[in-house]
Formats: sequence, structure tokens, C-alpha cells
Amino acid sequence: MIDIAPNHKYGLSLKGPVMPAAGTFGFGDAYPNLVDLSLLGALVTNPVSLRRRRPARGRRLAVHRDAFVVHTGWPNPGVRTVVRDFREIWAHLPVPVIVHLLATQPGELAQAASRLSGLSNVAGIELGFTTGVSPRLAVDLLDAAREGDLPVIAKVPFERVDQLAPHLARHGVDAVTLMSPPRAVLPLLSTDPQMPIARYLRGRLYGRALFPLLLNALSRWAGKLGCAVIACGGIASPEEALACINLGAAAVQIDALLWRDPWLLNEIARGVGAPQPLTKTEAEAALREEYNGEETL
Amino acid sequence: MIDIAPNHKYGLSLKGPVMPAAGTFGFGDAYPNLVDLSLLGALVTNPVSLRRRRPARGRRLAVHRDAFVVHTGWPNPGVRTVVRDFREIWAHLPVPVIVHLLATQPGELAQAASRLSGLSNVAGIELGFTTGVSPRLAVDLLDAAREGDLPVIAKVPFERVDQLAPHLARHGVDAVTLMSPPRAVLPLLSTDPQMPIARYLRGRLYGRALFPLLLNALSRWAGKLGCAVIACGGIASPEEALACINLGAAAVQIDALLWRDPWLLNEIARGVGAPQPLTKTEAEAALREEYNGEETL
Amino acid sequence: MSRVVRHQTATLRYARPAPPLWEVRLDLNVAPAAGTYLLADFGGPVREPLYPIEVDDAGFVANVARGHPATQLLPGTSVDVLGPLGRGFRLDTTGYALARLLLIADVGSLPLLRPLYQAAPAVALIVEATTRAQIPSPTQFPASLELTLVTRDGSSGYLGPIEGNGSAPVGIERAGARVRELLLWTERVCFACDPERYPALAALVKEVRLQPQPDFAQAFLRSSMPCGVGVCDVCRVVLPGGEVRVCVDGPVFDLLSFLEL
Amino acid sequence: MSRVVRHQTATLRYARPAPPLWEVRLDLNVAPAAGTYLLADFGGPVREPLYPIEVDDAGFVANVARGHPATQLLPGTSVDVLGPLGRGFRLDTTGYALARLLLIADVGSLPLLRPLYQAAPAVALIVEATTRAQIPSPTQFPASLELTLVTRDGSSGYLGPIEGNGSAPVGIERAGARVRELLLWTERVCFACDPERYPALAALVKEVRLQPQPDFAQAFLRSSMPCGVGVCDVCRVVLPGGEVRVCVDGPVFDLLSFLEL
Ligand SMILES: Cc1cc2nc3c(=O)[nH]c(=O)nc-3n(C[C@H](O)[C@H](O)[C@H](O)COP(=O)(O)OP(=O)(O)OC[C@H]3O[C@@H](n4cnc5c(N)ncnc54)[C@H](O)[C@@H]3O)c2cc1C
Ligand SMILES: Cc1cc2nc3c(=O)[nH]c(=O)nc-3n(C[C@H](O)[C@H](O)[C@H](O)COP(=O)(O)OP(=O)(O)OC[C@H]3O[C@@H](n4cnc5c(N)ncnc54)[C@H](O)[C@@H]3O)c2cc1C
Ligand SMILES: Cc1cc2nc3c(=O)[nH]c(=O)nc-3n(C[C@H](O)[C@H](O)[C@H](O)COP(=O)(O)O)c2cc1C
Ligand SMILES: Cc1cc2nc3c(=O)[nH]c(=O)nc-3n(C[C@H](O)[C@H](O)[C@H](O)COP(=O)(O)O)c2cc1C
Ligand code: FES
Ligand code: FES
Repeated sequence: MIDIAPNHKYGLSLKGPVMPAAGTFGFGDAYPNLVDLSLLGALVTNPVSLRRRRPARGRRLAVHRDAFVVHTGWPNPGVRTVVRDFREIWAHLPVPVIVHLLATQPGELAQAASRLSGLSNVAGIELGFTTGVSPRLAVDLLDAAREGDLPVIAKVPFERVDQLAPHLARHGVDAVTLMSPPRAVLPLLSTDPQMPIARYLRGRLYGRALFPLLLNALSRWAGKLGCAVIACGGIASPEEALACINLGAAAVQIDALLWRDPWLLNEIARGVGAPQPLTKTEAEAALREEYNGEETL
Repeated sequence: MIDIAPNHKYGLSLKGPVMPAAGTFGFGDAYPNLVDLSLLGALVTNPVSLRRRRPARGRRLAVHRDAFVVHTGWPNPGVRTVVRDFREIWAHLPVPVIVHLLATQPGELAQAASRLSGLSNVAGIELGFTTGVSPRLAVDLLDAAREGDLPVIAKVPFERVDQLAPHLARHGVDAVTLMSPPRAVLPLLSTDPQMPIARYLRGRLYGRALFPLLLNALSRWAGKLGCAVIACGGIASPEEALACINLGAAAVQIDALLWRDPWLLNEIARGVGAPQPLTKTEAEAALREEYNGEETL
Repeated sequence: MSRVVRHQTATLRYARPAPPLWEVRLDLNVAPAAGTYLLADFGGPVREPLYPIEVDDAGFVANVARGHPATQLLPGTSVDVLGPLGRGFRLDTTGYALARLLLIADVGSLPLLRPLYQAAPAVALIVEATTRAQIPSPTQFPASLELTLVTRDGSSGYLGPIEGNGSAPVGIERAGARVRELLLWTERVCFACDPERYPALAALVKEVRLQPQPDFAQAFLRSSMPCGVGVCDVCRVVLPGGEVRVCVDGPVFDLLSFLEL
Repeated sequence: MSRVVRHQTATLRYARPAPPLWEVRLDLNVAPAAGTYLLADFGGPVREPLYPIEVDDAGFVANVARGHPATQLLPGTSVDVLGPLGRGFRLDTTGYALARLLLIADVGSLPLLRPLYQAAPAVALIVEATTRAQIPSPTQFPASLELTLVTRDGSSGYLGPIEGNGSAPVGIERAGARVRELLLWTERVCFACDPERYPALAALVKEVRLQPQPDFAQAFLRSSMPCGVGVCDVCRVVLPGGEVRVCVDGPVFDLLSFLEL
């Protein structure tokens, strides 16, 4: 068992290090025959807000080579309806459920978090922040989420890892997920030859190219925060999951790449087994940069 | 002609919007028969420091799908030797030369910049910063570079665009290049089955996946800084160059993708011609996000 | 909502030009019904929907864009597919066999209705194009199909649009009366048009049939669908009749979901 | 420094297993000399170096790793290549034809010297392996080649390492004397070994030949080479003899550049 919230009164124990990322796997019932949930460490739900959110309009997917941009606006029916529709399903899943809450306003977040207290098999909250969240608001949101009694994981936007990860760790977050996807923009090509690029799509970036960016974030922060770190971003094989765990990640989330290959979740869970991260010294040695002497003359 | 430094006493006029990125094209003599320099707007040199820098040791390239990480430590023989070896070549190139200077320490940078004054056909300086440069040091470096009399372009590290681009613009930089490549890490697989990931390589990330990240940076800053913006990051076709120009980029740099296809420089130069960016209103319309109403209830 | 998701290995039989698109044929154990789809892995970072435009026991044909990676595959190549997925056209829910079926399509979306050309003893098809040149030759349709051609410029057949009203220039006939006649005649009508027209088409159906049964009129809706199982929310849209996910609630919807209230 | 860079379209003739690697043959107008290389575009984000291990008028053979995209290509596929690039082995710079040539290789790098097997009337080859099982069968070498086998464990041929000294167990012979003898005999020596050994091998050559001519001993150096024209600095290394770029200054260097001072 891996406890990713050892300082929390309940803790948050996982049988294994692999879980789906918020927004990629629904609420637990989408792949009944393609994914064996019992091989996973946890189920992370799609993002949920206090109130209902409506889907964005217009084109919402743009593919560019090995990467793609998704923009949905995180539609969801609101926490009350989600709990009503899924609490029974969650109670009977073979793995603990971590509910991803969209964190905008502390008062609302506290209400949403309190609705998750005492639900059978709901074992933690993961917070999603907007990219522009200030460090102060992020801490207020963390405190609000802790008004419920569940361990709280903060999923930190890619652009803000260096600023928010240590700050939230200092303020007692139970674990940190590095990282929510970068914001990105792609042109939407039109058929009008006069105006071939009439629109751009801004959204979250997914794809295998996130992986080297994730490893960079891990190499800077895993093992240095005093709390567990969960790796998320373009992981697509057991080897890549192990490369994250070696750098100190306690667990890994598989993101939108599982839409193409849902069985990736099980393949990675089987492939990594119950791995041991490198020691701090080993990790430092593995990352040491090799220079041939600095400026001379 | 495109003047990317209209407020500078000499200006910096380009015949066209396409140029190579620093570190990808050498000093002007590497592709004599594969690239017609006269189709370009400028030549940006490889990075140069005041003193000689030695190459990094060990493995320096790691490829991951569509992306790759490069770590060189920017070796170069120092500005004096570079000027000695290339001033004649530069003087006879059919395009103006922009020398990329590695900016670490203001005193050294001022010396390096002053060595470039008065060189025939050297028309500008582009500054490269370390990722961790503080805003204050960045401005000190900018001021140091301006002690020479050439227009100064600041190439802003990917991770620091939001912080440094507006700051340097307020302090009077002539133009900004968005963006120098993200830092990234990849595992170097070893043949030892006991320790398959014995080393990681940290370096600059290149590849087509940078393009959606570049467009995001442009969409946030081009047209809002009061100075010219040069786009750099994963551009690989005339369409992609136009997508940058539409968002307000005055010029584009083609980066390490040209190692595979050096003729890309000419293809893109021919393909974009003398393009017109969208008006501000058009660009805003093209970027408008489409939501279906915000939270309700 | 929970449903089994089939995972199959299809075999590419051929890929050939069918201007302006290409046609690919895939052999497959469980072939898709009209209006359902498969999510195929052609090497990109997301799967792509394939909509059947011809179906038989051994597989199906779908259209892809020119230059699509499928057009480069050799016959015999294995293609990993999820599906069939989604809710297709529903022709047999009323307990008795359908005798009369009406199909209405833009010329661009017409292939999506092709699997329905012989779905009932009497099938009528209304095709609308911008102008005459776009209309496929009548020899491309089965003789049994009762064909009505409509153009937006009146250059051939009736003058469109299908949902339009008003008078026509001398010598040209408006589509309106003919469309209404067929809507009264049919037991079901299946649409494959630009979705922006569905609200007006829904209003037309409502006006002609007064109280149409659920699914009397059905409309095909295209969308990006990276997951196909309802988790990614890329295909989630707000219709006047409620919020839906195209991948699992569609791609075929009751046209009346588009009726603006 | 400025030099013309050739851009060619090669044709893949075959790709076949040659355990532990694969062999690919490319047809090409200007074929590479021994020790030079081509940068081939196999669809990845950077080009990959191909080193010739067999060359004839119509093209060349190179090794690639198992699972490499080239192993999936069909015969006849076009491959975009830059080159030949770099400075290869230099056998004819002294103005007269070479009579005696010595080749020295680790078993792993041995194929790189294969194009030199008949480069002179008398060619001697010293191959070193860790153990007997790694040594290729003698039938794989031309009969004209004078072959010396060395193993690190003494399980076959002489006891290595080539650059080593000291006494050997009874019944086993050290490579040292034999290597020295051949070094005295030859007019040129070409190395393809683990580069970490080059400083010691350079010292050995220096010791045996006292004042070797430039390029008397030449050593092949492998490197990642994304650009091949000296601009990216990925292949720039500091040798004791000075800073070099493997792609344009090599891949074949005077072994004495590795001599530690
Ligand atoms: C009408 C409307 C409806 C909306 N509905 C939704 C919705 O349904 N769902 C939803 O998720 N959002 C929604 N949004 C929010 C939207 O996606 C943006 O997050 C919001 O518009 C903030 O954008 P902005 O233009 O103020 O600033 P932005 O430019 O988007 O930035 C917001 C903040 O994030 C920071 N930031 C952004 N990117 C970076 C970066 N790369 N690096 C560092 N900091 C960064 C900025 O500095 C700023 O403080 C809606 C917005 C509007 C106007
Ligand atoms: C012996 C030695 C030799 C060196 N030689 C060279 C050389 O030849 N060439 C060369 O280029 N460099 C060289 N360096 C510098 C090296 O590449 C790093 O830049 C340097 O080590 C700083 O690293 P750090 O561990 O202090 O912090 P790092 O973690 O590397 O970060 C340095 C700064 O950048 C900020 N930063 C880094 N990444 C991000 C990010 N993603 N987002 C926001 N901020 C970020 C950090 O907050 C910090 O302030 C050398 C370093 C050493 C130790
Ligand atoms: C309540 C709320 C929560 C958000 N959480 C995240 C998050 O966890 N990760 C992220 O990248 N962006 C987050 N964002 C900010 C982004 O602007 C964007 O809305 C979000 O990523 C959803 O992506 P999309 O709207 O492009 O589909 C959030 C925005 C809101 C309004
Ligand atoms: C003098 C100096 C200048 C630098 N300029 C840049 C730059 O322009 N862009 C960048 O991404 N990193 C820059 N860096 C910071 C990085 O740490 C890194 O050294 C540089 O990108 C070179 O990449 P590499 O060492 O991985 O090859 C610079 C570092 C130094 C010491
Ligand atoms: S395609 Fe993912 S929810 Fe419909
Ligand atoms: S391969 Fe680029 S400098 Fe040698």
C-alpha cells in the first residue's frame, strides 16, 4: 500500500500507483469491460463544481501531429447531482474514489467539499485551479477544501508549478499532482481560401510531448515538497511511469491518451507493479548535469 | 520592409519575416547550397558569450516521439574569436545579421555588445537569458546590451514569458522573441536491465509540439507589448508561420526542425510572402472563446 | 448508462479516391448499423470516427479526407477499432415493419443516409444542393428510390431551401409543397444536413405532422469524438431539448430536440 | 569551413535481421566512403546517421537497431538523405598507394571497418571480444584478411585487452606482443572501439611508433548528430588535442587527438 496522505487523520492508501487523470475517465462506469478497475490505485473523477456548468460552444478539439488541444469548459451537472447519480456506483468500486473539484471561490468550494464527507469509498479530493489563480487564493481554496474531512490533493497548473507547488506544500496540502495540462492554442482551418485561419482554439494541451515537460517539473520538485507528488502528463507506457516514480513520484495519472487506448491503464498498472523510487542520492546522481568546465579565460 | 525596431535610431529593417533561430543555423556559412539566404529577413547567429564556453559532457540528445531534448551548454569560442572568424562572411551576406548574446552578467554583456558595434551588416543583438533570471537582472542586462548602439531583441524563456515580456517591453526593449525553448527532461535508457533508467538528460525541448504553446504565448502578448514580437517555437510550415503572423508576430524564427529540413527556411519564406497581420479586432474575434453561459443555478 | 464497449481488429480491404473524398473499406466481425460509428486508430493521438456509408455482413465502407493516413495503408493492414458505438437510426421501434421511409439530406451529408436506401419497401429521398453541378448522377441511386432533387439556385429540380416558403419565379417550382407532401406520406424521416438547419427543419416537421411521435423525425449530428464513451465532454452540446453527448446519446437524435421553444 | 551539402533521394532495397541488429541496403547515386555517414529522414523529428558497412557503386548497407522505422519500410521506398558527410578514413594522403593496413576493432564496432577489409594488398585485422561466443565465425571474413582474435577472458585467441600489458596464465598468450608487431608492420592503423579506450590506445601507438605521422592511426568516434553540418553543437566534444565537432571534423580522427598530455 502507498499512503499518499500520511499526515491526514484517515490517510489515503492506494493498492498501486496508477490512476486515471481528472477529465479523462468519467465517473467510474464508462469502460466496464475494457479496464479492470481493481488493478488501479484509485479512480479520479471528472471535474465537478458546486453548481452546474454548461459545455463550451463551437469546435472543441484540434489535433496537431502528436498533440491535441481540448476545450470543454468542464461541463458537469454540479456536485449534488453527481453525488446523487454516482454515490452507489462509487460505493461498490474496487478502488477508492478521489473526486476532482473545480476550485474557483472558497465559499462554494467548502460547500462542494462538505457534500463529499461521509460518502462510502470516497477517499479524497483533488483540486483543480484556474491557470491564473493567485497564491493567496490557492491557499484559501485549500483551506476551504479542508473544511470537509477528506485528504486534499492540489493539481497544479503547468504554468504555475514553481510558484504554487512549494507554496501549497508549505500550507499543508496532503499531496500535489504535477501537473494540469498547459494552455495552448491551435488554428482551426476554415475552407474559405481568403481567410484560411478564421479561428483559433484555446484549450488544454494533451499528447506525448507533455512527458518531457512533466519530467522537468518532477525533477525540480518531487522529493523536495515534504508531501507526496502524483505525476500527470503524457505518460504512455510502464517505462515512462517508472521514469516518474524513479524521480520521486508516489503515483501516476494517465491522461487523455487513454481515450485512444483505455487498456493503457491496466498495462501500466501491470508493468510497474509495486515499484521503489530511487533514493534521493540516486535521483540526484541520475539528474546530475555534465559540464565540461564553465567559462574559461 | 518590416521594421522591427522603429524606435531605435537605426531601426532594424527586414526584407521578409523569416529567419533561423539562434543555435540552429550556425554563423552563416553552414548550408551554402541548401538555403538561399537572400530569401530570409535576417540571419540570427548561434549564441555567443564574452568568454569562451566549453561543450557539456555526456549524452546530449534524447528523442521522444515527435520531440527531442538537446543539451549543449552553448559552447562557443567567445565573442572576440567569433567576430574575428565571421565578420568578413557577415559583411557579405545578403541579409542583416543579428548576433545572439548569452546574457548572464551585465558587465560582461556590455563588453560583448560593444564588440559588435560598427561591424558591417551586423544590425542587431538578440539576448538569451537563463530560465531563472530575475526581472531586475533582465532589465540590467537589457541596459547593458544597449550600451552598444545596436537595437536589442530579448528572447524570453518559455517559462517566464508572462513575467518578463511585459517587463522588458516597459523598459524599452526594441523587440521580443517569444520564446526560447522550454526546459525538459528525458530518461536516457541504459542497457543494464537492473537499472534501465540510470540517467536523465535535462535540456531544451524542440519539436512540433512547441507550436501550440507558442501560439498561446503569442495570443496572450503579441500586439499588447508596444514593441515588435518575433515568434519562435516548432514552426514547420508557411501555414504555421501565417498563424503566428495573424496573431500579431512581426517575424518568425525557424528552430531546430530545420536540422532535418534546412530548405524549410526558404519554403516558409516563399510561402508567407509579405503577409499582413490581422487587425486587432480581427485577432480578438479569431481568439474569442465560445462559452455556453457560465455557471447557472 | 454503463455499456460494454467492443474492441475489434478490422482489416483494411481498400482505400480509393471518391472525389472530393476517399473511400475506405474495412472488414470487421461486428459491422456498424446506419448512423452508428467506429473509433479507429490511424496512428494519430486521438481516434477518429468512421461512419458507415455502405454495410454488409463482412464489413463496411466509410469516407475519409484526401491525404488521410488511411489512404496510405496497404490492403490487409490491421486497424484497431472501438465500436460500433452510439445510437444510430431507429427504424423498428414501433413494433411493426416500416413501409414508407423519407430521407432528407444536403448533398455533402448524403452518403450517411446511403445505408438506408433500401430500409423499407418504399423509400423517398430528397437531396438538396447549392447548384446543379453538385448533384450526383441519378444512375448512382437505386431505381427503387423515389428521388426529389432540390437546388438552392433553382438550376435543377425544385427551388430550395427545403424548409423555405414563399413564391418562386415563373417556371420554377418551390420545394415546399413537395416536401410537405412527402412528410405527410412517410412513417419516419431521417435527416443528414448542416445542423444549423435542424431547428428550422424541426419546426417544419412539427408544423406538418402536428404531434409527431418520438423519433418520427431523426437527425444525424456530426462532432469531434475523441473518447466515444461519454467521458471527455468534447462532444457535449446544449440542444434546445437538453444537454447531450453526441457520442453516446447520438449521433442520431430526435429532430425535435433541435426545436427552439 | 564552408562546404556543399549533398541532398539525395535513396531507395531502400531491403531491410533484414542481422542479429542483434538489422541490415538495411540503400541505393544511392553518390555512395559514402568508409567512415563517412549519411543523415537519413526516417520520419522522426531529427535525422539519423547511417554508417556504411558495405559499399559498392550502386549504394551501401548500414546497420539499424531492431524495431527501427527503417525495418518496417517496403523495398522501393524513397528515403531522403543528406550526405555523404564528414571526414572518413584517410588511406591515400601520402602520395603513394598503401601496401599494409592494420584494422583494430571491438566486436561491436567491427562492421564499421568492414569497408576497409580489402583497402590494401595486405590487411590485418585484430578483433577483440569479451568472450569467445561473441566472435564471428572466421568464414565471415575474406580469406585474404590476416585475422588476430583477442578475448578479454582468454577463452579464445590472445588474452586482451589490446592495450594491456603484464603476464598471462600458463598456456594463454597476451595480445600485447602481437599487437606491437602488427603496429610496427603496418603503414596505417584504423580503430573502431569504445572511445573510452582511445587515450590508452593512443599511448600504445605513440610508444610503439615513437613519432607517428599525422593520421598514421585513425579512430572512429560515434555521436548523436542531429544537424551534420556543424551548427547544433550536439556533437561538439573536448578531446585532449582540442575541441572538435564529430559531424564535420570527424567521425574519423587522428588517434593522437585522444592522447592525454
Ligand atoms: C463569458 C466567459 C465564460 C467563461 N466560461 C468558462 C467556462 O465555462 N469554463 C472555464 O473553464 N472557464 C470559463 N471562462 C474562463 C476562461 O477560460 C478564462 O479562464 C477566463 O476568461 C480568464 O481569462 P482572462 O482573459 O481574464 O485571462 P487569461 O489570459 O485567460 O488568464 C487568466 C489568468 O491566468 C493567468 N495565466 C493564463 N495563462 C497563463 C500562463 N500560460 N502562464 C501564467 N499565467 C497564466 C493570467 O495571467 C491571468 O491571471 C469563461 C470566461 C468568459 C469570459
Ligand atoms: C558545474 C556547472 C556548470 C554549468 N555550466 C553550464 C554551462 O556550461 N552552460 C549552461 O548553459 N549552464 C551551465 N550551468 C547552469 C545550469 O544549466 C543551470 O542553469 C544552473 O545549474 C542553475 O540550476 P539550479 O540548479 O540553480 O536551478 P535550476 O533548477 O536549473 O533553475 C535555475 C533558476 O531558473 C528557474 N527555473 C528553472 N526552470 C524553471 C521553470 N521551468 N520555470 C520557472 N523557473 C525556472 C529556477 O527557479 C531558478 O531560479 C552550469 C551549472 C553547473 C552547476
Ligand atoms: C473552476 C475552474 C477550474 C479550473 N481548473 C483547471 C485545472 O485544473 N487545470 C487547468 O489546466 N485549467 C483549469 N481551469 C482553467 C482553464 O482556463 C480552463 O477553463 C480549464 O482548463 C478547462 O479547459 P477548457 O475550458 O479549455 O476545456 C479551470 C477553470 C475554472 C473556471
Ligand atoms: C549564459 C546563458 C544563457 C542562456 N540562455 C538561454 C536561452 O536563451 N534560452 C534558454 O532556454 N535557456 C538559456 N539558458 C539556460 C539554460 O539553463 C541552458 O543552459 C540553455 O538553454 C542551454 O541549453 P543546454 O545547456 O541544455 O544545451 C542560458 C544559460 C546561460 C548560462
Ligand atoms: S466523445 Fe468523449 S464525451 Fe463524447
Ligand atoms: S551534428 Fe550538429 S554540430 Fe555536429
